Amino acid sequence: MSVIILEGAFLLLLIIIAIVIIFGKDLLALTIIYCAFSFSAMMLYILTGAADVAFTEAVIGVISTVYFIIAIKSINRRCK
Amino acid sequence: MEKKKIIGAAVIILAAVAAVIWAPDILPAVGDAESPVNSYLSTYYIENSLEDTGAHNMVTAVLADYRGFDTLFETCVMFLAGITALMVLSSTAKVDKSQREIQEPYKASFSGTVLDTAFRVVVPIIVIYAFYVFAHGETSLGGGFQAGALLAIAYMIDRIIPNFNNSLGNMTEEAAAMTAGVGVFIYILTGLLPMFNGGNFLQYEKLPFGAEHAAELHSTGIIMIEIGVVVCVMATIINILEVVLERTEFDD
Amino acid sequence: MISYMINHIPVLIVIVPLCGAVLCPAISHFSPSAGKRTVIGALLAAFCMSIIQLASVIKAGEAFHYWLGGWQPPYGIEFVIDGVNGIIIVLVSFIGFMTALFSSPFEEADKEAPFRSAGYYSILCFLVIGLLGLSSTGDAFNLYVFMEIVALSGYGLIAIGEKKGPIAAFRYLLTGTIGASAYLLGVGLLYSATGTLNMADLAIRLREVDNMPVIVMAMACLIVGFGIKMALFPLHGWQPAAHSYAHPAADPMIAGVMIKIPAYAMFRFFFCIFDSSLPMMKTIFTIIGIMAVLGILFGSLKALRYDKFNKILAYSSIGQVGYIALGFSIGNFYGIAGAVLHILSHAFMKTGLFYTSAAFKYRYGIHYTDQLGQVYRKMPVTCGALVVLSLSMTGLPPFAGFFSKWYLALGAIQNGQYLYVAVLIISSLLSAIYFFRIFERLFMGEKTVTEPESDAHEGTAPGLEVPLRMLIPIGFAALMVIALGLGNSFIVNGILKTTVMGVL
Amino acid sequence: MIDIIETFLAEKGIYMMTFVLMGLGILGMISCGNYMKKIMCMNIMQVSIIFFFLALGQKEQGTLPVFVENLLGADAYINPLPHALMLTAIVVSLGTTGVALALLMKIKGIYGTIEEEEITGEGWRK
Amino acid sequence: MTIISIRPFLAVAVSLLAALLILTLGNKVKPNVREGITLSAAVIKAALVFSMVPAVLSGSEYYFCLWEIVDGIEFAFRTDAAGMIFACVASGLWIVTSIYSIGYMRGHHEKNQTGYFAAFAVCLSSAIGISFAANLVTFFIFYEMLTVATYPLVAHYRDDKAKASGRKYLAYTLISGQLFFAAIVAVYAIYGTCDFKAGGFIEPGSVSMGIMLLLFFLMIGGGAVKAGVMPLHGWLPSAMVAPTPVSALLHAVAVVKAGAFCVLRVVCYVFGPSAVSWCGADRILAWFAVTTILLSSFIAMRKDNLKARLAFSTIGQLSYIVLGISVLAPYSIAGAMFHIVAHAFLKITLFMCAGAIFVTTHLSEISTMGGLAKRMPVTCACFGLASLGIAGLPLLAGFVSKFNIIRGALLMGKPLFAAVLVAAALLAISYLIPVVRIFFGKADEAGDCECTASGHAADVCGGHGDATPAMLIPIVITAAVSLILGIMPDAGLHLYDLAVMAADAITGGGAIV
Repeated sequence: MSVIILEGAFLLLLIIIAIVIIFGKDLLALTIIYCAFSFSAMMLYILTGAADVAFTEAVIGVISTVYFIIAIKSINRRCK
Repeated sequence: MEKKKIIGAAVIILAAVAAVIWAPDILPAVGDAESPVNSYLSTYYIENSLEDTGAHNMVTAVLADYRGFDTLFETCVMFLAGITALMVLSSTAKVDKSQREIQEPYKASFSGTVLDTAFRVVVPIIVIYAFYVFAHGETSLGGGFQAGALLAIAYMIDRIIPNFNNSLGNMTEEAAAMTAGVGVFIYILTGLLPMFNGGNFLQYEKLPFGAEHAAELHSTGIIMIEIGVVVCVMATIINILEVVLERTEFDD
Repeated sequence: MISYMINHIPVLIVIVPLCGAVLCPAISHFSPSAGKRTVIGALLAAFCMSIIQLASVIKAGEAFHYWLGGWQPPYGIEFVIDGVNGIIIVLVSFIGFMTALFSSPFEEADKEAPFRSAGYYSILCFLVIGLLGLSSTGDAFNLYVFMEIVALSGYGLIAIGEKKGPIAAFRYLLTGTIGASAYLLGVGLLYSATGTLNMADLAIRLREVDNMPVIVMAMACLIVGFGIKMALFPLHGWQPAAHSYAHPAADPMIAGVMIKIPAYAMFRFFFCIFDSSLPMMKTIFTIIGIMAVLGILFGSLKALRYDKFNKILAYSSIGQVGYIALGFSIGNFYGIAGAVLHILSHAFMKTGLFYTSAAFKYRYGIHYTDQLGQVYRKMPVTCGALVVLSLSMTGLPPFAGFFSKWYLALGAIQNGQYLYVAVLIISSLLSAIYFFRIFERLFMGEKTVTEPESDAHEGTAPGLEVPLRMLIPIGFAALMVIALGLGNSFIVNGILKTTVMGVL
Repeated sequence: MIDIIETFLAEKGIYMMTFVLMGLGILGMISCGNYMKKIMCMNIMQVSIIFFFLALGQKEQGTLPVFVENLLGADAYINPLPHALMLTAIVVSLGTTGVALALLMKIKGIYGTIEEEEITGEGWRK
Repeated sequence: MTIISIRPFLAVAVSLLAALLILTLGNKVKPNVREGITLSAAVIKAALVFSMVPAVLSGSEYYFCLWEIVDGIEFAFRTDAAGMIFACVASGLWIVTSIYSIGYMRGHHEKNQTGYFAAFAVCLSSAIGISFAANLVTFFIFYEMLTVATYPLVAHYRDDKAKASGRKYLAYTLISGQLFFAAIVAVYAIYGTCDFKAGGFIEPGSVSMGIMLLLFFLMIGGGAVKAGVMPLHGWLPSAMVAPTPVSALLHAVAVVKAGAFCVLRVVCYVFGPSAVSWCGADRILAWFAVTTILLSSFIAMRKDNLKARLAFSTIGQLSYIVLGISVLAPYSIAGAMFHIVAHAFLKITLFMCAGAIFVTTHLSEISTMGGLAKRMPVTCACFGLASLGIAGLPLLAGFVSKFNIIRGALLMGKPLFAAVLVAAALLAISYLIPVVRIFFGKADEAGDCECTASGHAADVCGGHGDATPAMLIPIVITAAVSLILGIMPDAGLHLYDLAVMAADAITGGGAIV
């Protein structure tokens, strides 16, 4: 299983997560899914050989997920 | 609003589809070494980034030395994001938790012994790892941003989990903004020093400290700007965290 | 020491205000108004240095290259200063300094929130730095970073504006990010075709690239990126709200200069990098031309409908940016000279008009034109400047607006594009309508202005209508419009000719 | 069979998916009613462009761009330039997200909601 | 040969300086300081202009170039014969009008006079700028300055009627100004120069007939609006709402004359007689002028308001000039130029009389002015004299110019235009002489001034006497000058010689027969 096919798989995963985020309803669930998105993006970067970028993406994914969760505290979870 | 959305969506999908069908045969195949991207500048960077900058990690060499000016303004973007967040929310009132803690000893529902012990174990590791990442910026993976972010995560854990009498020191949002400013100023100083010694802005081999060959000066230069970047990134993330945290109602 | 520093000026112009901006929060912690003074001082220093730089560029006759970090261009980043961006840097630093001076009454350093004015000044200074960097850098990716700084400080300044500021800032943030990402994609495509990021190197290597589709796609992305940043017609969604609800003192800078420098960057890309012999350049220029024409007509027509002062100015900006894009789409020497001259003259015109609007807001809290009745008796200087600037906006002769229109029309006729001349005429007539409507309400309306009972603005000296720190910028804006008008041939022949001819 | 998929992915597949991801990001930003979801979709778009740059910089047998003694030659290592650029782009995207969230909280404070219809519905354009 | 001297620029700059002074000092200073500035500026300007006449008469020209205003074109002034005529008329009459407006403003307790005098000064500086402009760009700069400076004067009373007429004035002048701008750019793009050359710098065959016509009528549009040629004259009657000195300025000195002068410049100095006749534009222009003359005279007859009647008579008289130019004969061009002078003096007298009557007796409708001569003998006498001059009676300035235009028309073999001119003279008599007859007729009961009823202070409106001296003197001066010019057209500043000199320069010396 060469690297390219794994990359394709992860890209497909990213697209699916994006679609879920667009049509999702519950914000808190979407934030968790967004964290998954950031994680799989990090995996993708590792596959393309960009270790530095993957490291940064992981850290910054965590931080932005925490920001989102704090923001949700003051915003009701449900959304149209 | 409905009509606008559908039109917008249609336009974007069409553009994506057109790009998808049309694009591939004009872009270089993924991974081939002869494409202009991999053949022109990258060969120079790969071959003489070690002698020029003395950094094993080529990405840090490009990031901190060849395109150091980019990274300076990237840290400015972080500092600016912190200041903007601060200014935007400075007019909304903070949620004062002071009187609640006085009446009854506050016992956060979610902070059981598991979280406390986890907090006591994890945070020191993160801090040590952050300093390792910072120190090893040149030789192996890592660098200023990652180290700063890790320290910020450590602060974040310490700020959120224990029941609000956080132990790792308490930084107000203004203090965070100022330290971020000082961090960027360190970066600018390392850029200005060579100018007094005959070099251009950010030309590390003209740094005024004595050293026999240039690569050593370059690595000292890289280390100094890494310090600036760490301070700025950490302070900015803490700043945004404080700004947002102070103004949310944690009522559980 | 000084003569040694001369050849470092291109980078010092950006770095000195950067130190000021970065240290402003820290300094203001010790004494509240110290941060403000450092920023104003830094911008003044940048302005003086930019004049020295422009003088030496004209004397030297050819472009300056400043290698950052001492690295040779394609590997490191370099600053390229030639005639065109020399004068634009002078413009940006001059208006930046004046806006900083202008906003000091708005941001009195009150004791209980010392941080508020320090934060404002830091963001304003970052906006000026971003624009200075945007116009002097010679590297494509570095331009993206400066664009991001301009955008972020723009979001900040708009968000601390009036009640609807945050909403306008949020919408601008979304569209601005799409714009920046489109630009990044464009640079990515060019990078994939050539492998370099330095603009001069890009131009050379693009000559040999034979696969056209990637260049066309890159151009499309660049047009979308610059179009959003310039608020060119179809991509201007964010602009009216952003300009009318922004912070009153920072609005002149945002509306006057922030949407002009991406136009210069577009010139830099479409004339200095892509060579004009490419087959599809014709179609690209016609596309930009169509966007410009629609933008001019849309902007002028929409401005007729509103009577909120800032909204009229915002929509007329869409039209005027259309003039600049029209100049570039004409493509010959007079078209480009007209476009660059319009960048300069419209920057002063729009900045001056927003100064007067902020002065009205500062003294009487006026937002709508029909509250302007008989204000000129109490604020003669501001209204005098308003008259001069509005006449220049409608393109009436002794002022700068007319001469840039002259060059645009001349370029259009030499190219045989008579539609453009017709559009220029129609739009100046439309702008005459809404500006003379403002004159009618100002000079002939009945007195609607009530003197503020307690003179809340103690900063105003007894004799003056508005604090002196606000009157100076207003006066300068009006004077510069006249000076630019009468002195435009010096700019066109002396400065622009060598650079633009070299490019065509 | 596998290598057919591989070559398809290499030339067309990866870029196709990147552009689809970008299209989805922009679509999400436009069509999602909730401002929070717009910010998430903005991040998705930025991630897709970052990946586009990194995909450009890939090499078949290249190792990580960290210098190793015995490995010499340019095509042994992956191209470091896009990585440096994308570090900047990621940090910029964090900055933008931070500011967007601060704005979000301010809008919530003023309008009490972050749904676009409720906000723009009351004719804020005037 | 050309004399390089700064005098032409000084003449323009003097009143700009005065305008600035008036605006800055404004109402912080007593009124007569303000009037003092205006008067001194007027006198200095007139002195400067008149000092240049002898040199121009001897064939040399003053040339002064400030700097390069646009890439390739200079901001330059050249005092040729035609420009000198218009400049003398404008600066001479400015002195008269400013004395008159001081009296009028005092008598009528006008408010915001600072704006009035400042705008007045800017108007005059742009009028002189128009006359001395050496190329189309400088000409257009001052032309648009005139438009903008006249707007506050037209909308002086700031009530709804004034706003409406101001809007109408702007609509006409700005639109035609922009079309004029487009034509100038086109001419510069095609011919590479836009300096005025006696006889025109456009050769007949250089551009196709259609484009030449288009360019010609775009340029003429700019001039025709201000000169009130029929389809574009709408703004002139509605500008009557302004105070009378402004109408005097508008209809006699600056604005309409600038329009006529612009037609002269375009026809004779840009296109030149040969090019104009080649593309047949002169016949079209002539027919426009003829319709304007006849129609405006008929309308003037039915107008009861004195100022409205004078306005329509101005529209008619100006089309004399346009007709004279479009005949393209040396005599008719000289006659047209001299008619600029004649009509200026005659019409300004009529307007000043109308203003004096209005201030003294608050009457504006002709039917109510029965037997006015008994009360205001001097004003009515001057009014009679001037109206005879307008009708073209010999021994008055009007006759000299009309005679030349008719002689030119006959020489060029266009008898029809000569007939039109004669008919127009009769029509002029038919709408002006009845007014004089009413003045000297019997006084019906409404003749006395109700101002005593409305409690005016007796001294202000002179009780039953004539108008105040500040208004009477200018009226008598202009009436006298028009009489002198009628008898000896070359009196004083040899304006007639200037006209003939200019006409010869345009038509290349030999009379086109």
